[in-house]
Amino acid sequence: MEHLNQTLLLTIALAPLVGSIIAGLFGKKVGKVWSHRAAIYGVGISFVLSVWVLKLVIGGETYNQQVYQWLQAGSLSLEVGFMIDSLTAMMMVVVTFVSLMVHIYTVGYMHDDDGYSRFFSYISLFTFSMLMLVMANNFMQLFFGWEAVGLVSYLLIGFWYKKPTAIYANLKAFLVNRVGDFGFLLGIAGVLMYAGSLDYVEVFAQAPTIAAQSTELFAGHSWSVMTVICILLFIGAMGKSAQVPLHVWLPDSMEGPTPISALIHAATMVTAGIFMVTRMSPLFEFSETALSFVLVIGAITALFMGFLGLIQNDIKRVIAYSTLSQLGYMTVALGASAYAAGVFHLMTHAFFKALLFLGAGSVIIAMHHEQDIRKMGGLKKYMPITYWTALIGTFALIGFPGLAGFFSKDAIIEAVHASEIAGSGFAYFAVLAGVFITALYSFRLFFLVFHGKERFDTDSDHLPHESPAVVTVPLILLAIPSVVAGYFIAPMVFGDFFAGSIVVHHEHDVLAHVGEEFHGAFAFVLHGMTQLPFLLAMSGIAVAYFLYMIRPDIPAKLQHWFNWLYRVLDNKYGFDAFNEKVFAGGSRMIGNVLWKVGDETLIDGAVVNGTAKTVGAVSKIVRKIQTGYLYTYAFAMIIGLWLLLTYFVV
Amino acid sequence: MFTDLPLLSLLIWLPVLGGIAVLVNGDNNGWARPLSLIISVVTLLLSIGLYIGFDNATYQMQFAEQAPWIATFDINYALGIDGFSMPLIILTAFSTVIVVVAGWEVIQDRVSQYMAAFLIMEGLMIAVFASLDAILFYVFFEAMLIPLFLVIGIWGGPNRVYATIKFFLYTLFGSVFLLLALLYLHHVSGSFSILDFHKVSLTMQEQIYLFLAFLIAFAVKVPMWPVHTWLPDAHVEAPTGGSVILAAITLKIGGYGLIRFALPITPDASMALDWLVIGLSLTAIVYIGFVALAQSDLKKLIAYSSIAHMGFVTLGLFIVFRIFANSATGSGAVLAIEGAMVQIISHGFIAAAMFLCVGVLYDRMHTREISAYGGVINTMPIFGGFAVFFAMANAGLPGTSGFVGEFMVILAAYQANFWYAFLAATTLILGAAYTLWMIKRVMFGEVANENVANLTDINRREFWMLSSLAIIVLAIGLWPAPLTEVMHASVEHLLTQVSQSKL
Amino acid sequence: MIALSDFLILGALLFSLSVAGIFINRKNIIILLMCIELMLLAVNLNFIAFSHYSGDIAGQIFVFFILTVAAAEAAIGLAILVVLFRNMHTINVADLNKLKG
Amino acid sequence: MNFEVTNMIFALPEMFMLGMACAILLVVAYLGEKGTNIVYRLSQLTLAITALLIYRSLGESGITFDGTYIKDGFSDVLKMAVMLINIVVLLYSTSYLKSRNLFKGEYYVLAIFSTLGMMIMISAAHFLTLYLGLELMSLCMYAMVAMHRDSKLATEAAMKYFILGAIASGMLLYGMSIIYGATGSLDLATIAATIQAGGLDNTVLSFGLVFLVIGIGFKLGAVPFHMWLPDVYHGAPTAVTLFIATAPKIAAFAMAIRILVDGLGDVHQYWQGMLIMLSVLSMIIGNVVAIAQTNLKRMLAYSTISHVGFILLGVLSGSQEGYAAAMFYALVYTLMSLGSFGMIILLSRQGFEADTIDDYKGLSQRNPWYALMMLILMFSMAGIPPLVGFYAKLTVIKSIIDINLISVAIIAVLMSVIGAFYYLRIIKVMYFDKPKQSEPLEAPAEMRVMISVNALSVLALGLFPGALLAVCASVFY
Repeated sequence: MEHLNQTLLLTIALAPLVGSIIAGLFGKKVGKVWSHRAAIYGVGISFVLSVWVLKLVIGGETYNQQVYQWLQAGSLSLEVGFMIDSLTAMMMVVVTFVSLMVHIYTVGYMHDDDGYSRFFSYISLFTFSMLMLVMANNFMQLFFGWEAVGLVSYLLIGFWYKKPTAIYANLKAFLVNRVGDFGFLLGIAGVLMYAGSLDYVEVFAQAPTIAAQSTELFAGHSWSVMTVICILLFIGAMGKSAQVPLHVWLPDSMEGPTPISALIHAATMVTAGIFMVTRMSPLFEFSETALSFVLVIGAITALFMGFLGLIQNDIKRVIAYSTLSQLGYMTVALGASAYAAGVFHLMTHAFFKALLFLGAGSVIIAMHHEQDIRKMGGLKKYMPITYWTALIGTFALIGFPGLAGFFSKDAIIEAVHASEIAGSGFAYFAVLAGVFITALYSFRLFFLVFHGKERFDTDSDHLPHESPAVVTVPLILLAIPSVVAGYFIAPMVFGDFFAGSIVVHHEHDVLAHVGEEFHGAFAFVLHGMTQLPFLLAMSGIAVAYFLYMIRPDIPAKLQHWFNWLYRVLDNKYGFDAFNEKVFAGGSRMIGNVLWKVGDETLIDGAVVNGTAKTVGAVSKIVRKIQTGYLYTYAFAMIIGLWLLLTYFVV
Repeated sequence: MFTDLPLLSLLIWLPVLGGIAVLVNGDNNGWARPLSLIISVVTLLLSIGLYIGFDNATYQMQFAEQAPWIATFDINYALGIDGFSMPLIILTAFSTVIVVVAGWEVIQDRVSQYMAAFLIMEGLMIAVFASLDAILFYVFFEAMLIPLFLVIGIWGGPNRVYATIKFFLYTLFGSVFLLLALLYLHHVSGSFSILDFHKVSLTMQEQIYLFLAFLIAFAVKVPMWPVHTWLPDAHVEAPTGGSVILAAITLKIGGYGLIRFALPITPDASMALDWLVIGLSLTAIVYIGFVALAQSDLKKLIAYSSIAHMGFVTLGLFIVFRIFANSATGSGAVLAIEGAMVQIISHGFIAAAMFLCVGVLYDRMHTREISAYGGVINTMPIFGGFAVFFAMANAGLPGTSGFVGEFMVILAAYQANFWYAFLAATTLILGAAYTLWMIKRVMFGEVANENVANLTDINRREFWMLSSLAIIVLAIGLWPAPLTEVMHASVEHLLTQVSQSKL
Repeated sequence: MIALSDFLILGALLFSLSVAGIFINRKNIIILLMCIELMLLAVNLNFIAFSHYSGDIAGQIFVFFILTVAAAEAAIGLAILVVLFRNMHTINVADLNKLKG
Repeated sequence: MNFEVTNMIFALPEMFMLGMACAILLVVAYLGEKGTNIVYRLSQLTLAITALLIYRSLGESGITFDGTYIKDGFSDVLKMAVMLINIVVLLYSTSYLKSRNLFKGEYYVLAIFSTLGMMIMISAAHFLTLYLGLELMSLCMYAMVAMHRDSKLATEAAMKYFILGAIASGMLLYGMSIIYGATGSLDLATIAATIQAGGLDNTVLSFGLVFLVIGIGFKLGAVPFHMWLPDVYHGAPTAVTLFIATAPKIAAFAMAIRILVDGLGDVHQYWQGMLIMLSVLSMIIGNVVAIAQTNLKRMLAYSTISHVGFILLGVLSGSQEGYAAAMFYALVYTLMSLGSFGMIILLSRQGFEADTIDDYKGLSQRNPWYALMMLILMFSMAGIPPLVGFYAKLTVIKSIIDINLISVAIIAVLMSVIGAFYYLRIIKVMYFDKPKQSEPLEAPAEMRVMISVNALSVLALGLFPGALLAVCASVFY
């Protein structure tokens, strides 16, 4: 019998919304405690139900129905509806789980913030939006959730609206995302034009016919429609999932409170792009051009954002850049048609990256909101739980065999290795190098924070101490999947778990190719031990240990020797400066010119007031004819007489 | 039940006579405000009657009334509404209530005249939307200018004289061409009924001239680039209520006019010259978007954003021809027209809300300079919430009505031409940029100065005013279907009209 | 035998003479009044000539009326002139320029 | 020749008025200054009774006095209008005259005689009657302008008016003589018949026509025969300006119709061109120059010129509908200018003419009601609906669009936009500026009431123009 039904799904989606409304609109009345209870219960409910949904889906059930018709225009019907399949279910569980953890964690992290209930309202709202996004069964609703999570991210980055940096960052984040949405919306428009519908199923059904057509955006250059659409859609993904060059907003987004860095800017929202592309695999599969585009963009992000992680000193920014680079990995996977691997990495990453961020948050609490890792060190003995969980997270991140990250990342690397589409060579190099870099900056961070001697005043009466249970429990709960999640690789990547939702054409099916050597998780681990990535990761750790534990003086020297390189990295390749100057400054300049010259000088000055002035002047002149002298008047009459006689006497 | 009493006449004359009553009653006793409120609310309730009694199935004019008015030229007092005019009438009635409430405490000088002006204006505007006789339409179309002229001129800002005269002559200049066009149409059709105009067949040359006349008349009202420059001045000088009506209704009459006259009467010319309108609309969206970015005056900024948003209306109306050319299925065209209509309605609410927000600030600080503000949300959290919400709506965020129209038009525009959609979609970036940058500078940050520090949050009146708008904006955003359903039949009819040549 | 045209030409001449006189003369208002009389005479001449040659008496009757009216007109004109002189102590046309523009 | 009493009845109103005029003259002669009130009442009575007589005889029509005199619907309506307007004119002017010790019997005598002249013009079916009526009207008006003996401006205005007027009537006569020569008749009906019969020398006809058009143009005040108008309006005492600016326009319009339509209707194609020139020039010059004016009376003078341009539009269309439109316009125009000049009188007082635009600053604060009345009048003059001025413009423009003179129509509407500017300026000073003085209005009650009635009728006619339009239409078709 059918267990998946509308009520169930609506409950999942709306429970957080209810919590959000209670906490947000009535936060003052119900008070702090009830605000966070409302929010947590809301998310809790949807987590539990999501797990059940996942179970049902594994049991083979799927669901795809409309909730209500949003709009109808002619034959076109835009609806709000849910589509539940393995991909959705997986995302739902990840989202609600991480979100729940973050909710609980927040109780501790934000407990003495004025905006306590507001914060809960926001994150619950976010959960709702994210669920709407992943559960959508059509592009319209997808875009809905897409923008909604953007909104919440905007609100949360600017949560401390007094901080100039924060409100700068949230504006930046929103605008950069809007650039992505710009492409995304055009992509959707394209889909509608060529598929005549926005419903996933109908659109995917028409994919072959769409792929058959071609269009001329520029006269004379005929492009495959599918390529255009997919690239446009992917631009949207670039915005949300912070791919170069639209990545600039993510590091700044760290201005927001740490819990949301964990939830939104690491675990869930930023992966929306990955999810979307995976969801669109039936379309992307038809366009190799688009795929290589994805692949290359992902590779660039994976490698170059990693570099930036090396020189950051803000604990959160380091993790932020690692997030960027990891997102790059996922994107690479998508480009290589290894969607399953990408999504798998998405899931594992969600766990360990949330874990790392929350750990970082725990550290930040302990350091009294000091975020500079140069002022930390030796925290191991002060906060053991945080230490161990962080260690797990870090190992997972660098892909230490046996931990979640290893499986997912290794699958990706193998897949890229196997891929043959344009750019896969570069991508392979990028992801390999990325492994080393990741290990290096991760352990640099780890050592600087937890090991070595304390670089803060130890004789002050309030030494750092372990965080309360509300903080540490989520850490532990997140640590568990960071370890075990990887063992789902068998069904999720090489199995047919995603068979219903991901389409891979045979000629790109790299995972199948990789899967041939896959003989169970343990074999995979052992095999991994002997592989290049493992060695790279280890050497990364070693280098980090050498540089930051044994010879802490060398990094300074290096920085001195490679000053130019350091500056390039420190300026983040100059993206920010460029955007600030060219786009922000440029458009303001254009605006001023159009306004002052176009509107005020030309249209108003010359035409509008010009006409008025002219008429006035003419009038001043013409009235002179009325000289006041009788003979002029008489003369005027004579002129009139003469005119009439000459013109009209036939 | 509603069809048997002359609802439209009631909607027109109740506010007008009520306004006169308020005027006569004067300021001495305290009745001016409550009386006006009662009248406007009753009118609103009556207008709801239109929605209830409205038959979605037909494009025919409903609630029709007909009475001879000027027998000599057989000009009739002919009223009737279809899917296009009905929502606009309700919008008008609603906005007037808001305006009355908005002026409650703010207006202290010549209250009765102020309220009367708006009530009379309400009647006239409803009449514009309800008229089915060309001359009747024109009479109300013009008469509307008088109260608006006075409102801006009397209760306006320092530079109001320039603004009012500019506004009046600008619009008059536009509308005289409309008059010529109408008279010419009578010359060829022998009737002043707009519906007969729809039927009369015209040569291409005639159509071109008529179309241009219509375009001048309504482009000024919309306003389209480059005849938009009266709007920022008018808005900046107008009192809050004036801005609200100006943005919420007056501009809409331009779009409505194009729907009612230009498209059905001169379809071939519209098709031949659609490039012109599309070009101007896209210019409005992009050019004005940039201009708005450069504004330092709150009202000017919102005024410019209004122009940009109205660009979507004209764009949506005139891309239908290209869509027909590209795809056989008309659903794109329907999307375009209905998108334009939704944009008209939604902008009515959002722009009104934005101007009310500015009004709220202006009443407290008496400046519209963005630089004079900063960190307002610290002292006015509730207001800040509303402001951010409406800003998001203005930036076209899904879930708000601002999204729906733009979304539909952009989707449709792609079917006309990729680059139309491309340029139109820039509003996602530009719109967000100028709106949110403004919000950032005004709302967020540390408290800028002691004036801001002394701000008091909105009172109950303002709260209900804004929240009612917020609810509507949200409702339309989450479920626009009820709004679009009423226009399906009319849109289909319009599309059949524009798709068959009159040559 | 004098042709009708001769009279007409004479009338036209007189008429143009008077017109010329009106706007060439910049001195004395009296002259203006005389010019007007002259103009009326030209008209009368026309009427008489026409009525004579068409054998229709009405024209000549009209002339009587014109003469009487002319007299009344002259009377009013002179009266105004007197008032004018009383106010301005001049009857110079060039001085009548307070009202202009 | 047979001379029946019956058809003298047609001229009963005129005869009654003539008798009363003589009676009033005697009263003035015997009672002098102290009899002025009686004179005033008598003149009002005369006008009223005449109006009544006209009303009684409505519908009857015929020709009398050997075809020199016609009574038809056209004449009845216009005469009726003249009577009513002049009743109001006398009412307005009295308060003005009283406050400036110009309150003398002469004014009323002249007014009545002038009115008689107008009636004769309106009913003229013959060049002779037309000429006599014209002169009777004009001579009285010359005298009225000069009535304020001590005012330099007034006398200057009178002199200019007289000289130019004389020239104009001279030209008119010259034209009549030519037409007489061409058609061999002075009787309009006969002239029409002869022309219809054809075989006439068009050159001669059009030559004469030119002079007639000049005569008409002068009386109406069409460019370039308008020069007298601003100076006279400006110089004359406001009471007299009021008189000159209203009823005589109706008479002049009647003259135009009588000559051009009744007499020379068949050579319509000749005079149409001339009128187009006159009307376009009038609309342009009138509206443009009015903008630069600071004196309200002068500004209204120029606005009159522009309105004349519009009236001519109706006439030149050469269609029944056009004539009706022109007639409607003429009536509406007189109503509006009646109100406007009345307003000037209302606001003026001893030693304060209230004739510069600045005098209206902040009127809405000083006296909201009269500001509103002025607003109605100004918007109506500007042709903004729902005021009657709009329908006047609407109908004339419609009539020329129906004869496909689109270009002229475009000029007309553009000019009306320019025109709107200076009317708006009045409203602007009344409503948006701060008041300069705060003296209370010192006009008598009946005056205040009448002004309100006057302005409100402009509004009422705007809301329901049907009846008046129907009347105008009925006299032509």
